[in-house]
Parts: sequence; structure tokens; C-alpha cells
Amino acid sequence: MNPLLSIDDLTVEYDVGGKTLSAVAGVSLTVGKGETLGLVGESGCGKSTLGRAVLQLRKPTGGTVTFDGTELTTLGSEAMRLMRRRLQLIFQDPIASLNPRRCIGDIIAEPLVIAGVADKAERDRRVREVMVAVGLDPDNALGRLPHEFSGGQCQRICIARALILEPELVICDEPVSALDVSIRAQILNLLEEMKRRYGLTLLFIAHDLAVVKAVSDRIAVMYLGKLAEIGPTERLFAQPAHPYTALLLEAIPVPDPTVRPAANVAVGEPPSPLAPPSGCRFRTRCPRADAKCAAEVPQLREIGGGQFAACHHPLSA
Amino acid sequence: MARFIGRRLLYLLPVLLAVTLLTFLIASLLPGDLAVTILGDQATPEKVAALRAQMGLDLPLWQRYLLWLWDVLHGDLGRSFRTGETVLSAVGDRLPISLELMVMAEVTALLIAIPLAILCAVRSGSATDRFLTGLAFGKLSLPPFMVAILLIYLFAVSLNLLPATGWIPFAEDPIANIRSFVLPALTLAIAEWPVLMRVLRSDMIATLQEDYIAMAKAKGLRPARILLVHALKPSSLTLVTVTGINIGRLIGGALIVETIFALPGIGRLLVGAIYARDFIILQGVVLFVAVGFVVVNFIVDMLYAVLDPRIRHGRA
Amino acid sequence: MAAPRGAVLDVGVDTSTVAPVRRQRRVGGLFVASVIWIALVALGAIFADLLPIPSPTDMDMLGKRALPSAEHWLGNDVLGRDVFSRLIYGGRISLTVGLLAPVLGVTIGGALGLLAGYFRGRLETFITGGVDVLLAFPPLVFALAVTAYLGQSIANITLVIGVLGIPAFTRVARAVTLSLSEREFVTAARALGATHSRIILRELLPNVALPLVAFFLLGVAVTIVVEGALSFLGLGVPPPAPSWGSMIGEGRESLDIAPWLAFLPALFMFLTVLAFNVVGDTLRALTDPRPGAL
Amino acid sequence: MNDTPLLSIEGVSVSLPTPRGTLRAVDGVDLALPAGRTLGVVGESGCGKTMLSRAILQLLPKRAALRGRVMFDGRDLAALPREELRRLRGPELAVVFQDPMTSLNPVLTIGTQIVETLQAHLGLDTAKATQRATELLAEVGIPAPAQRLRQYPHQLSGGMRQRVAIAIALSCEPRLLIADEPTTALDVTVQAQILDLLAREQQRRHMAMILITHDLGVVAGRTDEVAVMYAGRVVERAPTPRLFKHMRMPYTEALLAAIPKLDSAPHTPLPAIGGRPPDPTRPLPGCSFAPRCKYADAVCEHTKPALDDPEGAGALFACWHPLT
Repeated sequence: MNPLLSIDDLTVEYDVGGKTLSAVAGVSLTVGKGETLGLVGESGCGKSTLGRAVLQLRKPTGGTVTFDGTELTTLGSEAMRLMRRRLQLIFQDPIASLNPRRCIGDIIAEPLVIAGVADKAERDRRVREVMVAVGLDPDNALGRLPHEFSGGQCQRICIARALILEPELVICDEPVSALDVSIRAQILNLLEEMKRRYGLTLLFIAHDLAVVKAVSDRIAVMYLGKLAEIGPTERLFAQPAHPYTALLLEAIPVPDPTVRPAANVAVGEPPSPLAPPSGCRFRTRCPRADAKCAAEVPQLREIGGGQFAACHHPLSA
Repeated sequence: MARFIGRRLLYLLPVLLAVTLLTFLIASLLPGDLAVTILGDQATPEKVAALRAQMGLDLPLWQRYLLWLWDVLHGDLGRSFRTGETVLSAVGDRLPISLELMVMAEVTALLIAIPLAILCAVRSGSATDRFLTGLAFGKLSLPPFMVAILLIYLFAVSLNLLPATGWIPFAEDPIANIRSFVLPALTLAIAEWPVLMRVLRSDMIATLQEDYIAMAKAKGLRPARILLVHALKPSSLTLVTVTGINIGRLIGGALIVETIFALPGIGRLLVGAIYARDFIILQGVVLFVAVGFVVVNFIVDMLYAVLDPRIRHGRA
Repeated sequence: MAAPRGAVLDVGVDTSTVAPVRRQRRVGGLFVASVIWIALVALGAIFADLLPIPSPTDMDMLGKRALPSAEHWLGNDVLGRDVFSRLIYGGRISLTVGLLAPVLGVTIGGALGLLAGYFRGRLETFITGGVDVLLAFPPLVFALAVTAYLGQSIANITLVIGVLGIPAFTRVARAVTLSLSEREFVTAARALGATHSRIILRELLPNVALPLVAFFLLGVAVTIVVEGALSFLGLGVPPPAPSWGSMIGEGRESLDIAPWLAFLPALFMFLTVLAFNVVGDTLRALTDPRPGAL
Repeated sequence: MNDTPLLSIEGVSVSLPTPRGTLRAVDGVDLALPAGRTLGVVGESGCGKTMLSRAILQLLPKRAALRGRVMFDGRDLAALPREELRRLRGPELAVVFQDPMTSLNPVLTIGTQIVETLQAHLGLDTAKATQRATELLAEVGIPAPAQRLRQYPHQLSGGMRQRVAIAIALSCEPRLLIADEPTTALDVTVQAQILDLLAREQQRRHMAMILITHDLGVVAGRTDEVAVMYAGRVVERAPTPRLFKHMRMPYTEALLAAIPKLDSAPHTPLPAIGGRPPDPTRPLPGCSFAPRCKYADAVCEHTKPALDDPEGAGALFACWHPLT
């Protein structure tokens, strides 16, 4: 596959009370055209920061982000502004991502206005079209304010806003975490449908492996700012190579009482990203950790079949 | 904690410096020639020029500021060109009176506000709550000088219970001293309590809806403990801040009250200096009050950190 | 798991809306009464010259502290001037200063707060630092000192009180902007490639404006009080121009023989301040930034 | 163990006044829980599960109106005098809330928050209570417990905070523990640890436990019985294995089907439930799930089905057209 987006050694650092927090510490990955890459990890692992750094909403402190041959980190602000219509973002909290004082029609048309589509009739036509596509009734919804809609509907509105310029890459940052199970399935299906219809490439960020699995071609697992493992979805689920991936898989509660929950699967909690462990960042919780893990930072290497893991002692199939 | 104090101190210094600069600029840039003011309109130009040179008024502004600041740092805020009294001794004589007034007023205000706020918060929405919040709200529109007039009319003119004006030194007659402070302090307290009560009440209502209050109830703690330990402590954070910020209002109020009740405090010194166009005293008092106010707010910030461990540990 | 036999397949459409939440606008009788009172004072102030009332500065030396009569509806003051007329003209000064000073505060302070809250960084440090310095001066002390140097006039008093109001408006605007900037719709606008000015004007301003307007009305109330205090001390609007504050101050001298001379202007001022507080507070409650409002 | 359940909820309804009209958060719920057993309550947000837990604990908001009886060990909690209720909370009834960041008091040390509970009910002196608090923290798996006592909640990680909240809940050996979404605010690996801890302590102490969650996966392996709630009512209730093996209510089935499965291939369309739950201020005359249910007919729209156990197998459901 031809990579549409490639991230190379991306680093994002914040300043927290005088200390440096590496939210993303040297992550490299590619997303092929038309592909969905799932990005999973627990809170604080840097997955959302990564998504925002790709869009230059948070300036990376190091590394490069190349989109369709253009390096974004060095792009001037005006050129980046123009680039934004090809890259879109969908947020976790759909209600907070809509301006409470603007009506739905205005909100969805906003990207067109910014992109300079001056013809009001043209804008109206396209707004209606995209609203129908995401399952909203334009006649009913256009003039209403966001608070009159439920969370699921607000997420549909956000999707409509993200799609109206027909972007190439959409970054979905936990798009269903705030939604109930029954609504979540609707939105996941909608995203799949929109991907087909608009030929999108998706970077799908979530903490829930099962959700990510439902939509992704490949999955990347992050832990404390670093990539632990990346590989094709089926393969990664069938034979996780990184002990952290295995831990995540085991920890998911299965809705089936005949499956006894694995006892004591996980030890401890992720350490503070302000003071990450030396060597492999997962070693403090890893059953396989030894002296080498403390001394050497494991590099991402291929396990086979397009599956890469950053581990000195990968699990064998 | 040390880090926290250090950071705040580091911020305090530039603010203090800016305060001195602003005080100096107000007094220097505004129209009117100080020398003319001192000597009077009839003074000859030569005499004016001589005085200007003597006072350093002919130097460039920045030099004058630095010279003045140097003096100020050495405790020399100048002296009145009318009475010859130094600013420092004038302030020193009057400060205890203003402090006594403000402390009495603030303590009274807190004694009124805290119990009422707790009562309102616990019974929020009840008739008691609605009456007290309505009263406090109405009171917000009644400035100290109106309260003073009302109190004077009631207690001094009509009932003749308390003196309307005048001040007797504590050493001379302690009871008369306290009596002379009752009306002024009450005036300020009446002006202050609604602000304090409203703040504490709304914070307390918000706190009472927190999960940790539900948790405290679920633990089977006694209601008094829930209210006074679990609810009041976190709710008093804003109250402390507002008390600090309100010291500015209190100083303004004290200024008026001292004038009305003829208490020889800082406020009266300031107003007197304005009436007499004694700009050296005026400048000195303004600087003194502003610096004092900044320092008090700094202390309030520290108090805030004592109450809230999250701030103390540097995670706001 | 067996095939999801009973589950309804995705309909993919979600067209109904929640029944619109119209928050009950509890604008009670007090609010209406306040608006009416403000309107009356304002009309009186605007058309004072056209009203059939005596001049507020004409002294009737024989009618000092005269009781109400057909000619002098509320009697005369210590110098024999018509109290009612002075109250009407006093409203003119209170409203002029009371409205103009906060306009200065709301425009400059609002803009500074908005910029500080949106751009953060150095600009924010600089603006909040400046605000802190201005806040270091107790307002009344500052106002007194500056008017003492500048000279007493309506323009100067308005200017000084207006400048004093800037920090408060800056703080409110910055706080609201900060909380809004954390909400994702601002990030969303940035992700769409909106320019800074578009984000500030289209996304932030409409949300910041309403709380600021509410705060503006409370600012009017505060300003009227401050102007009153200055005039009460005889350091506000220069005599013989009638101001409620100076009328109370003058009335204080004859509290024992003619208490109404102090109480009437006090009542006018109290009612006006209360009315602005009521209107401002009602508006504040209505525009409380409750996200979603559900 | 005798036959009278430790907790029995009889016809409990909770309504709240809102600007849009009365909100019926809980609508005629009956539940029973014998001592030492675990009940899972599952439902989506707004289904009334949290209000139900607050009704059991008598911690409803002031404006809420409660009807029905909450019988705990033969006493109606709703009718109990305040002081008696206070004595029950802690030694008899305890709760763990969703977010330990908000359920622990931010300005009090962890030690204070445990010790005060011990002192309120067990009459221990400060030294003994502190000793006991240290033991409790160790029991819930907190390393260096003596040092932790002096720390404030914000100095602990999310999982540690929830362990502290559990230690507080367990401190007076309650007979019933209500865990209201105890792991929703936590990461998945920490969630597993907390659920394990709750299960272990429940068995060790022979407590009854109500585990409230939106996640069918959480209750599947860790409860004896499950009640599924929808729009304020219990729509299905059965022993856990039976519920998952043979569910009767279409909603339960649809809810289970809508969860993405780990064992299905990527890009498999999810059987989503169309529409969304009804507006709780506008109750429907018939079955609340009818508008979203593919089996619904005229009867479902007009008449509410009762929660019944027609086969007498301990499997209750409220549906006119149960799955077979």
C-alpha cells in the first residue's frame, strides 16, 4: 500500500511545572491510502497527543509528519491552514466539539466558508447532502442548536462537518468512548459506511481494543509515549507479540460467564510519564522483564507477517 | 511548599516594582506643577524654578523615579510640605486606628456570614435561604456611606446610644475607645457580610453536591462532622480569596467610614491630604496602602495553599 | 456467540430531535420593576431640561429645607434648592458616569481578556501582570488619588472609574475564554483551518459576550456607588452640579432636623443600584455557561 | 442462610422535577438480594441504575421523590430515623462510587478519611484506628500503607485511589456493598485488578454486593444474578449463566450483540440498535423498548409488560414477545 501518512520519530514534549513530559517519545508509523489504522493504549499513553501532533494542533518537538509527500512540521502557517481541508479530526466529546451558540447548519457549513466556497446555494446543497449521508434530517436539524441533540446525533453532526470538504485523512480521537453501547454501534457502522463512500483513510484512536478491532486493518499499541507493537489486526489479536498487548487482551471483560476472568492478569499501573522507567518502559509491569529490559530500549522489529514489536522477549506464537 | 512560596515571591517582586512605578507616574505625569502648588499661584518664576531644582523636579523622569525609589527603599517617603511631618510618622500614627477598625469589621462580618451561609446552604431553596439571600442581595446595593448615615440616624441621632463621631485613645478610656469604634466597624461589617455569605453559600451548595459528601454520608459520619470538616474546609477556599480581594473594598470603605465618623486613621489622612492638596503625603499614603494590599494578598495566597493540599503540591 | 438473531440491524438514521429544552425564563416581577425604574430614571435624565421642574441650582434663600409643596414636590435642600429637580439631574450624572465608565472597562478589558485567554503564553502573562498591578490599588484610593491630581470633572471621574473597571472585565473575559478554549469546538475550528480572527470573532465572542453583558450591568451598579462615594466625600463631580452622592453628603449635616434630605437621594441611589444588580444578576443566571443546557 | 433476603426492594420509584417536567428515573423496581450473594445491575446511561443505587443508600438528591420500600434486614431504610440510618451506614451498608477522584475528599488525608469512619462506628481510639487503617490499606493491596495514610488523594494514581475508596467501604465490615460503576473511570488493565479485588473481598467477607455497570462483560464473570435495566425499569433478571445462555428480552440480546466482539473479523458490521432510549420525562404507555424493537406490535405500544417469571425458573422478563 502506498502510504498517505508517514510519521517518523515523532516526539511531543510538554512542560509540566518545570519538568519535561514526553507525551510522544519517538513514534514512527505509516498509514496507507484507504487503510484504517487503529491506535490503542491506556489514558496518558500519548495516543491523543499523537493525533493532534499529526494535525499540527500541537507542535511536535521532533520528528517529521509527511502527508501525501508534504512535510507538515515545517509547513508555514498559511500553507498548513490550506492543507487542513484534506485532514480532518473527530473528537471524543461530540457535544463539547460543537459551538453551543451556533446552529447546526452553520456548524456544518463552516468548513466550506473557511475554504472559500462563497456561493450560499452551493453551500446549502452540500450541507444537505452530507447530512443525509450521516443519517440526519436536514429539514428538521438545520436551524437547531447543538443542545437539542443527543450525544449520538452530535457525533453524526461532527462527522458531517469533518466530511463536507471530502478530506483524505480523518483522525478519529475516541469517537465512541462517550457514547452508550447501543449508540456506539450505530456510529461505528456509520464511520465504516462513510469510509467506503468517501474513500477515506482513517487513524482511529481508542482505548477499547474490541472497538478498534471492529474497524481497523492494522493496529498500533502505544504504552507511555512509545509504540509497543504494530501489526495486521487479525494477526495481532491471534498472536500478540508484546506482553503489553497480551495483557490488554486478557484484561478485556468478556460478556460470557463461561469464560472465567483471568485472575491477577495485570500488576500495577502505568508509571508517571514524567519519570518513565529506563530501557523498556513496560518493564515495571512485565512478567518477562530482566536486566536487559532495564538497560536497553527495545527497538521495533518485525516478528513476521507485517507484525512489529518493541520487545526484547517477544511472546512466540 | 517552599517551592510554592518561592514562585509566589518571585512574582511578588515585579508586581511591587510596578506598583511603585505606577504610583510615581500618577503623581508625576498628571497636570499641575508641584512647586507651584507648594508656593502658591503668586510665587515668582524664580522661586518656583529654585524649588524645582531643590526638589529635583527638573531632572528627567526616569532619574526622578530612581531617586525616589532609592529614598523609598530607605524608608524615606518624603514629608508634608504643610506640616513638615514625615509620611512614615503620619502613617505610623494612624495605622493602628485603621487596623483596629478593619479587623473589628472583618471579624464581625465573618461571624455573621459563616453561620448564615452554612444555614442557607444546608436549607438551600427553603424560605430561610430565600429570605437571607434576598437580604444579602439587597444589601449589596447599599454602599457603606448609606449604611453609615442610617446607623448614625438610628443609634446616634434617634436613640442617642452611641457617639456619632470622635475617637478616644484606648489608653485613655478603653470602653469609650471601643464605643467609638462600634458604629464604624458595624458599618463596614454590614457592607461586607453579604459578599462573604454569598460566596460561601454558593461554594457550600456546590460542595454539598460532591460525591465525597455522598461518600461521607454513606460512611455514616455525624452530620456536624460532614458539614464542618468535609464540606466547610473545601468550600472556604473561595471565601479566603474573596476576603483577600475584598480588603481593597474594605480599605475604600474604611476611608469613607473614617471620614464620616471622624476617626483619625489612614483613610482620613488620605482624604485630608487631598483636601489640602498635600501631594507628598498623598503619594506616600497611596504607595503604602498599595504595597500593604499586595502583601496581604500574598499572605492570603499562602493561606490558600495551607487549606488546599493540591495547590501546596503544585498541581492546580 | 450465536448469530445476532434478534437484534435490529443498523437503521443508520437518527432524525428525531430531543424536544427542545426551553429553559424557563424566570424573570419575575422584581426584574420587570427594575427595568421600569431604570427606564424612569433614564427618561428623567435625558429629558430633564424639558420637564416642568425648577432649576436644580436655583437657590431659594427663604425656602431652606422647605417641606414639600405644589411648587417644590419634595421640598428644598439646605440651600433652598429644589430636591426633586436635583434628584432628576443627579440621575443624569449617575447614569452618565455609570454607563460610560463600564463601557470603557468592557471594551478594553473584554478584548484584553479574550486575547489573553485565547493566545495564552507571554501575552497572557503580560496582561494578567498588568491587571494584578492595577488591582494592587484599592479602587477608591486609586480613584481619589487620580481625581485629586487630574481635577474633578465628570470626564475625569468617568475615565478613572472606567480604567479601574478594566481588570475585573479582563478577568471575567479571560476566565470564560479559558474554559471555552478547553472545549473542543475551538480545537475543531482550528483543525478546520479557521484563522485566529475568525475563531475569536465567530466561535469565542458570541459565547463570551453574554456573560460580559451581564457583568457590565453589575459594573454599572458598582460605578454608580463609586461615583456616589466620591461625590459624598466632596471629591466627585464639582458643585453646584447635583449628584446623589453629594446630596447625601450635604444632607448628612442636617440629619437631626431634616433626615429626608439625606434619605431621599440615598433611596434613589439604592433603588437604581438595586435595579441594575437585579437585571445584571438575572441575565447572569440566564447566561450561566451551562454546556449543552440539558 | 435463611430465606428472607438481606435486601429487598419493593416497588421503588424515583422521580425528579426538571424544567421539562417530572423525570421518572426509576419506575417500579423490585429486587431481592440474599446475604453473601452478588447482583449485577446493567444498563446504559440514563436507565436509572445510579438513581436506584442512591435510593437504596438513601442518598437521593433532596428534590427527588422516592416511593416504595427499601427493606434491609427487615427494616425499611426509607422510613428509618436519620440517626438510626447513620448507624447502619458503614457497618451494614457501604458504597464505592464511580470516580475515586471525586468520591474522596481532596483536602483531607487518606488516613483521616479511613480513621474517621472507624471511629464513628467502632469507637476505636486514634492509635488503634490508625493501626486498623494501615491493615486495611495493606489488605486492598496498597504498598507502604503507613506512608499513604499521610498523603492526600491527588498524590495517588487512579487505581490506588479506588483501592482507598474500597478500603473505606470495607472498614466497618459491611454486610452489603454497593459498587456503582467502580471501574468506569479506570483503564482496562486497572479495571481488571479492581474487579478482582472486589470479588476477592466479597467472598472473603461473605458480603452481599451489588455491582452496577454499563458493561455486560463486567458482570458476566463476577455476579450470581444479573438485572438489566432500561428506561427506569428492570426488563430482565436471571441467574447470570442463564441470562447469557438464554436471554428472553430482545433488548438484552440487542445490547449484547451491539458490543464489538474480540472474536469477530474486522469490518464486520455491528448489529446496532436503531434510535435511542425514550425521553424519561415523556414516559411511553407501552413497552419502553417498543420503538426500537423489531418484534414490537400494537400490544407492545399500548400496554406495559410486567416483569414475570412464567416458567418459574427464576428467570424474569418483561416482554410480550420473548425470545425462545
